[in-house]
Amino acid sequence: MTSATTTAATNAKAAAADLVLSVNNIEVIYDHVILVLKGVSLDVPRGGIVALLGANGAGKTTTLKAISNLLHSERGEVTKGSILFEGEEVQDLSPNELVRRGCIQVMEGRHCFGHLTIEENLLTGAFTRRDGNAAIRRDLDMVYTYFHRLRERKESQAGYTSGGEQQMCAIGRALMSRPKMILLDEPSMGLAPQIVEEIFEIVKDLNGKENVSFLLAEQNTNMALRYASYGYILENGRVVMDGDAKSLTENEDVKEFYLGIAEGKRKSFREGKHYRRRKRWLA
Amino acid sequence: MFYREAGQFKTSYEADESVFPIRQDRYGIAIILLLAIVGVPLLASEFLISSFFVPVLVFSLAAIGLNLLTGYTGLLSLGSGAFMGVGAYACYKLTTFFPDANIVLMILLSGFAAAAVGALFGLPSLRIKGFYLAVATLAAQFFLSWCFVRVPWLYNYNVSGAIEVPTRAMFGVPVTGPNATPTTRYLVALGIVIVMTWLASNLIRGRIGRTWMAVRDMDLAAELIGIKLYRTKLLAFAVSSFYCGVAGAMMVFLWFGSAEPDTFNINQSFFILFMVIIGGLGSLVGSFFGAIFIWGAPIVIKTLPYYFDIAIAAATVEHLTFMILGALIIFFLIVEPHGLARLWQIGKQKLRVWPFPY
Amino acid sequence: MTAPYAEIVPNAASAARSGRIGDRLLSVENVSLSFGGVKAITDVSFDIRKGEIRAIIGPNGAGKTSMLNVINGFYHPQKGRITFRGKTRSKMRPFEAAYGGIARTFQNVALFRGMSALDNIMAGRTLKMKRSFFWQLLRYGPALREEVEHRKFVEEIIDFLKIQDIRRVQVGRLPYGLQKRVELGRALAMEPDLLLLDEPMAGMNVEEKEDMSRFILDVNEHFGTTIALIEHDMGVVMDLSDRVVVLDHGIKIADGTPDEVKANQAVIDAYLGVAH
Amino acid sequence: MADGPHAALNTFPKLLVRNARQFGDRPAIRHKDLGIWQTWTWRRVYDETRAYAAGLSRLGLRRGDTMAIVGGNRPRLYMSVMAAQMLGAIPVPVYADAVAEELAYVLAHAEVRFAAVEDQEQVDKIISIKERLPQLERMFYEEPRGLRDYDHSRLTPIADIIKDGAEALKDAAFAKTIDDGIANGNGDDPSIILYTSGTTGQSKGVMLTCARSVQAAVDTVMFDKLTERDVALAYLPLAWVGDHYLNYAQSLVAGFCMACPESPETIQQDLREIGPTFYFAPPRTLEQLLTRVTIRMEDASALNKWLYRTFIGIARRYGEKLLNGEPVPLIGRLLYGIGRIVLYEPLKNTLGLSRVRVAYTAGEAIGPDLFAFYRSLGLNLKQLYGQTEAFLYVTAQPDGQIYSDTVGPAMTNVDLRIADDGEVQFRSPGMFTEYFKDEAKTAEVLTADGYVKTGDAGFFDEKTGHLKIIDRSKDVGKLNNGMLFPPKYVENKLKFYPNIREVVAYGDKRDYVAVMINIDLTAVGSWAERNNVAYASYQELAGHPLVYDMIAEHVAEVNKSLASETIMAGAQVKRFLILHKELDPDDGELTRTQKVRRGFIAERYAPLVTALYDGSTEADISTQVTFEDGRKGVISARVKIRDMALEPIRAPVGKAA
Repeated sequence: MTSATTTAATNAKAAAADLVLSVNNIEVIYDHVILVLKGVSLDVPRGGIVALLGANGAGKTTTLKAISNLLHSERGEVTKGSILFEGEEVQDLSPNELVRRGCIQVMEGRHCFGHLTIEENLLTGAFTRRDGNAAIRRDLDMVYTYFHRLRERKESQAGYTSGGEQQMCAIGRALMSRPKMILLDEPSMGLAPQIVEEIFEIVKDLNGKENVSFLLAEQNTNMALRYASYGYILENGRVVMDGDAKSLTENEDVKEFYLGIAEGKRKSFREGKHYRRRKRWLA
Repeated sequence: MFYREAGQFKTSYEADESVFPIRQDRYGIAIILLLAIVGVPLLASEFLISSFFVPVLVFSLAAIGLNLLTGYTGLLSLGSGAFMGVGAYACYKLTTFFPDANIVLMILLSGFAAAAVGALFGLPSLRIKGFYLAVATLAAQFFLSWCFVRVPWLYNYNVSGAIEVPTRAMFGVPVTGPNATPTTRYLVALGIVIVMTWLASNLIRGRIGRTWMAVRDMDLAAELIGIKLYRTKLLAFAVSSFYCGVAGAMMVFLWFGSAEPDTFNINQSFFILFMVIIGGLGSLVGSFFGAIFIWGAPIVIKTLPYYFDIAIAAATVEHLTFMILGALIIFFLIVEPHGLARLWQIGKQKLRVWPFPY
Repeated sequence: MTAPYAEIVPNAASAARSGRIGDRLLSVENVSLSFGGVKAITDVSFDIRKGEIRAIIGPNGAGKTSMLNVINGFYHPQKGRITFRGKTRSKMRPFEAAYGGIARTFQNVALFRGMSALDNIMAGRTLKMKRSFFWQLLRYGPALREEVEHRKFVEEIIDFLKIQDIRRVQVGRLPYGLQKRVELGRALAMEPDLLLLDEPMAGMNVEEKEDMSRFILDVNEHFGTTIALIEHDMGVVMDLSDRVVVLDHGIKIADGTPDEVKANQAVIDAYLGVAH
Repeated sequence: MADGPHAALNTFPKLLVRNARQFGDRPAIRHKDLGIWQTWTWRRVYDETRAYAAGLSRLGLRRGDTMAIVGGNRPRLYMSVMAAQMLGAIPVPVYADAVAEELAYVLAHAEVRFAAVEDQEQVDKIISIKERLPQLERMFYEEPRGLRDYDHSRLTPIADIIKDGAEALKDAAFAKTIDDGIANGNGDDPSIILYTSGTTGQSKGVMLTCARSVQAAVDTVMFDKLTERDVALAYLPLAWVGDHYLNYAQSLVAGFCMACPESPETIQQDLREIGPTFYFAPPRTLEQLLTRVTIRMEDASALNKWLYRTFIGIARRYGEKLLNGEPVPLIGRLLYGIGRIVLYEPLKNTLGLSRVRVAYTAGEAIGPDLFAFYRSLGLNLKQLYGQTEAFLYVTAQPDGQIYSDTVGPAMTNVDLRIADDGEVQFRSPGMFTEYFKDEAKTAEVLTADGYVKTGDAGFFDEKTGHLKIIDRSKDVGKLNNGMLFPPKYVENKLKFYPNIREVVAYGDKRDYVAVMINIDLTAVGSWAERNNVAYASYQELAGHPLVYDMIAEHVAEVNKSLASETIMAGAQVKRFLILHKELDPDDGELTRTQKVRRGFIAERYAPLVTALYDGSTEADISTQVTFEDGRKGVISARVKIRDMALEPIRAPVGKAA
């Protein structure tokens, strides 16, 4: 089978299932010699929330960066496979062009411009747009309706707002580019529980009302599986398990390794062992 | 491909922390040293030695000096030319005061003068960082350049304002001055460079190197693990200036034979900075690569027309050299922003995993 | 014949713990801190006892990190006093805190990015290394011996934190969670009396949090290191800490055992949202 | 039996005493720990084990007691084996990855009073089964991490025992009792009990005696000319006869150094660092190694790929001939010489095999291509045939007489014969004395004239006189039409494909042969990548129609090959399926040494076996899986079945005798 026909087949698959994003068998190598991802494939249906789970170093962030073409800054490159956004190959597009087409990444660690105000930060998100100030104003209002806190703090310098507000600002800024899909890297990191909940609620809201699809990389498996419809688990740069959120939540391995539940109840962090049970990825 | 590392294992931390833990690297460095010590004097022409090998040694040492400050400690300096000058003038004064003293000793001692001046001009680094510090070192550069012209004591009130290197011999062999052969001067310079490179590598691999790099990477955290910033930065300035000073003394005594005040102007500082950046910040071997490249490339470019019998005016060649060199620098920086040292490292890594890609 | 192997079971660890907690190691009295008129901490007092694990919790922006910064000398409070090991001071430099035995990790990881994990942790030994510049220059004899001796110590830490495989990796390349481990390693290399951890579990999944908890408990129990930690995972806070202080908008709203704090209505309103 | 220079040296402790004297400062054990290779010289090993034995004796370990050793390849665990033997006690090593159930059986059956274990994991496992081990008095552990808060009344760190023993040895009278114990060790006493994990039924404790074990090792050390300058990497399970023989016994006899890897995950890297000169790997490991090489080469640049293809081609043509000392044209030598520089040596170097002088493989049949690949690179890889009951070696290939389809002639001092029914039987210096507490089984296996029945069917090759193994004799069956069905033969043929990891073949008393296949995730995953087949999990990949197509091609090739062999033609595969999960020793589907338990699998996957023979095109299966901690889970899947066309039989049909 030639690769042309397979690509055609994948394209057809993407069209048939109405996938907004389809990643096929990508391999990523850093620095020409370090293999980070191997054979990673995943799909995001239009209007879906898909979670990417796994330990540190499993390759979640790399996957997101591969999709949004941000690997070059870290001396990485996609050496194999294809990435289709709305049915078109996008591996060779610049991150800008990708944003213009509607796919934007919110980086881990909430990279806001600290010396700009919240509102200025949000406006920087609209720089790829060509549809005039009125439209941008409208969207700014839309962002504020979802993120009430940001409206209250819109004149504050982002650097002096709390972690939660910065995360909201980062998502809000992404929204300003009118994306069809947002790649969200660790939205819950370092945030207080009730803020995490708030942010996930907003994500769900945006997903429902604005029809934005999400691919989110998350350590907080519990949260992620509560809001996502589908999940992929990465380990050592490979997808080892996937399934709809419900089946993952019920999976014994996921329970133990990612949700911290053993025999039906939460394990105490005091009782951790110095050895790990062998993982049997049997899905 | 040439690496056969199977069976090379370490049973002690001493061995694990040696400079060249891989046997093939040790062979490699031994071959390079042998070539440098025996091969070059035997095979290279006097012209090549005095126009290529000696300058490369001088610049390598200066580049190491700047690299210790900029590459390892993260303090940007535009004063390395001036610090070289301090070394040169100090050495000149020392030979005046102690005409009978060993010249190599004098060259090394002049480094201390440079170190003192360097530490003094490093004082602003306690308060300011980055570009602001670069500007402060620029001030040092201008001030010292001014001194080289305006303080006649420095050049023994010589009418021409230049310094002339006196003849000095070691074991009866003239080392400096007009009677010293290029080979002798080369071997002396080589000896100094080898020893000082070894010392620098010792420093950066130990506690001091780590405190420097800690300050470079995250000064807040460095302070938090008990590193005193002011001491660390001043030490870096002092050591860096020492290296530059010795390089400056070597430049005048083992290469030029005499020097005008403007030898050590701002251009010299930029020249060294180019070497460090092209060679690779934070890499000793990069300092050598940088010096070889920046000094060697123009020579190659200039001689190429002769080889191919192309008649071009000397001035044109000069201009072309500048243009090509500029283009090469930009090209290298685009291909590998981390300098030649990183290219070297990647190449080596490729050879180590050969025939595999990773 | 002796009875079968019945009695080998893990002890209830808490029983052993209560004995370990000793006198007051550090006390913060009426500390207030503001930046250009914006109040970060208002009149907060609490203490940390020797050998305990003390959690500081609260919403984002409550002043928790500022509190740690005050303790180790990054910030100088406008009002209030801090007493550490019986010595009261209002101003000190961070390196003095290091000399005094306080080590610290950061929420956003403050590692030396260009250095390997090994070198980062070795850097944590700086204070313990005595050989002079000239020995360092020669890297021979006493200097080499000292280097090797500390390398041994650092290798124990690497083994303890199970980061053998990333020993030689430049830390800037490591994923966040592993950077946190290396940073803990660097702090441990200082053999501190008081260890301040700012969100040690951020960006980790359950398994990694279990590991990190194990490390923190081991450090606390084996070496008797006193630990103050900021953490958002309530499970971790409830399981690990002996006492919890809760901050909100720079004001202390509760202080007590995990159970007390969990049941405190003010804490539920300001932070937990729902009772966990 | 104990003639020659080693007459007095008839126990391992005596050999250790000799080594401490003769090779005192040479390395005996190395262990990658804390970033470097920590080294124990023979003298240090002797001092520590002697102190350890003294400590154990003070804790009450006596001659004839059994002591379990549970864990990975750690120096202290090897020393535990030695320390027990110094006191005349019998060590019983157990697989570190054994689930609690298996552990309970062995420890109870061997009536161990003491157990030396590696770490918290093993301690927990034993605690979880403590009710079933009334004899167990004490546990010793190597790695203290996590065990601090455990009740230590019956739990002791090995380090403490050694310290206590060293202290006690200062008393000259006590030291003399220990030393006399070593000096008076009886060659006829049991040396060790190795539990075999048979492909059928419960495991049996194979008892080996001291003098016989030593003698067997002496023979092979001489056979391969191993000396104190050799180095081996001890990475195989401690409880397996191979490890005990190749590393423990041979290193004591030859005085060579055994290196213990840092952890099971770093074996490949540790192998490269240590660069062993004596190497053993089961075919499966070699296969995986080659798979990884192939996959990594697929990612290489065009130039490197070309070089690889070209020079591997040259190696295939000349490599083996050169190794065997056969005549090769000058151009061949020249090309091979270049190949050595650009490919073979770098490749062996990255695999850690550059320094290997003697390498063995055994345990299963090895694919001829695989075998040839390594040999063509210049690696002196040889086959041996053996079993626990023989203390490993029955046959081995001498240098210069290597054939991929035979396992060599009888080892020195081994009597080998083929019984009338085709069964291989032997009598060897190292053969076992009995199965521990199982006279019936012992009697079953030993013939009246003192030969051991191997249970394998084999014959001597006419040309070379070397032994050829066909299959487990009782497994060789017949199809309903009377044709021969040797399951392993069929399985091996399929397993030689890198994409196929495991095969279970059925056909005895059936109408045709059908197989269940496990794909190899690494190889098939890489294939999927190249062919742009997206998948997210093992199960998805295993069920992919394109994967089925690919496997079907392999099966068709095997059928073609079977059709050309007279007596095997009937064993062509008519139907196959790809299993949705990997066969796993924790579920009892494989033995700890990774051999398939065909009968057990047939029961477990009964619906699938039924479906293979009732013509259905797919079947539902739901199987219970056991997690390491004993928890059970269930996985279900719908598995598709593929029909294959049979090749016309080209040779006259052979009927089984």
